[in-house]
Amino acid sequence: MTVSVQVEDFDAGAQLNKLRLASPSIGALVSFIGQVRDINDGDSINTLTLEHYPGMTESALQAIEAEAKSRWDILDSLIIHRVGTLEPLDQIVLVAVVSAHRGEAFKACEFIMDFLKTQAPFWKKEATAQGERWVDAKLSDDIALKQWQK
Amino acid sequence: MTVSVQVEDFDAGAQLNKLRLASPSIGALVSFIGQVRDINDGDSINTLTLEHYPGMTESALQAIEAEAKSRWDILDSLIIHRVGTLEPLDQIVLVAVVSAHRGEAFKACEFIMDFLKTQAPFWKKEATAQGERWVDAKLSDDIALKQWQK
Amino acid sequence: MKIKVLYFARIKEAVNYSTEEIDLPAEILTITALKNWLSLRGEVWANLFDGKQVVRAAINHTLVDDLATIQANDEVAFFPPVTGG
Amino acid sequence: MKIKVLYFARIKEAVNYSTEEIDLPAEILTITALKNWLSLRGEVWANLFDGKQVVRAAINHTLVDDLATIQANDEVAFFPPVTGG
Repeated sequence: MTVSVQVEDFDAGAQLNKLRLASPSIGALVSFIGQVRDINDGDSINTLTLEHYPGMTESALQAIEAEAKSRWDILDSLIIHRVGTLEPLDQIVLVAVVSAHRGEAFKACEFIMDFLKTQAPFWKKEATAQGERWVDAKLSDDIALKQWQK
Repeated sequence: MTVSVQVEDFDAGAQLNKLRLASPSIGALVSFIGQVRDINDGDSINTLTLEHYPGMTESALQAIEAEAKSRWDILDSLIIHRVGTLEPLDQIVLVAVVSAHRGEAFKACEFIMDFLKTQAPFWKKEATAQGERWVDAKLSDDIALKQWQK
Repeated sequence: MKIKVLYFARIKEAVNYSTEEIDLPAEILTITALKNWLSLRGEVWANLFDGKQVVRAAINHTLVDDLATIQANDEVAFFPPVTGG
Repeated sequence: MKIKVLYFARIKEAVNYSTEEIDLPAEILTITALKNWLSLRGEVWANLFDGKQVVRAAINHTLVDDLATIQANDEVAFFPPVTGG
């Protein structure tokens, strides 16, 4: 159960190896990596800047990990989320979950991403040729969240 | 859409980077890594040997990838599956899927794993202190498959 | 009572504050009351809290709804729906 | 007609064959018929195909059910349920 909010890039391969090699009772590692796309809503993206709420971000991500652990039989999890100014192809976020069997890890990883998207205080601002604009929250993210309601 | 059945280990981080950096229209990368556990059915595992059906394995995996691509809007996928004799903490399989948005990649990656588990001709033999034994297919894998029936 | 208020993203830009200390009148006890009280500051504030855009609130780093109660020394934050990941 | 038959995993070990060429009698046209015909080879073979364990079949690298038709030069494979991943 680790959370890091950081400006620096991360080495996804090294992080995943560290997570899965921690225990031979781990049989499954599911991970999500989000990267900056070059086009959004039809416009070419020069940079994407992520603002966040220091303090709340970390506690929100820890709460999401704890909720995932309470719902599924997972052995460990990791969330790394970058902030600051990024470019297309840059990594934004890594979420990784390890468990004995794959079903739990798949569910917990997708759950963490769906909650992160709607509960963790990050905001994206895009710089396009037409200027800067804040990214609007997506209805599809609220819909994705609904599948996890108890 | 790449498939590799190989004795050699793989560098998961390098494979994932290659897959996601291929296009800035990729926003999401979901991956699964399976590793050898040290205990199975209550017994300590010394080694796990994977046998397969050369020729059929590759075509089965390609068919599974093609089916995933026909069902979801994914941009690329990769399956690496090892054969031969492995030890606890060794990587067995990597399945990775890239797409514009996360929902498609999560579904396609789990679909590929569920089909691989029940359709691709691999067989596992465990060496324990009590001798060698073939691993039985799991009912839970057949159940996992059912969720994808059209 | 004294509280700290933080603003983020497009709301921070609209009100031109990122953080401020406020000494609230005793009758301002909820997020709704705080929004209404802040709206009295002028058009920008009134527009922000007129209900046409979603403004989420947190108290002490926890997301809350508008009926949540504010206490002395709380850290209250206003921000648009989040868009990370 | 001539076919090639492959055996894998615990089935390969049971019959002590990994691959063989067979010249089938003309009336053996399906996987079921082939299983029954192979069962005549003796107890090991009869036990294998007595229905108490699942024996999956493939023809030319495609999983098939027991009613699938065999043609000359086909590659037929028998194996237990798969356990990869």
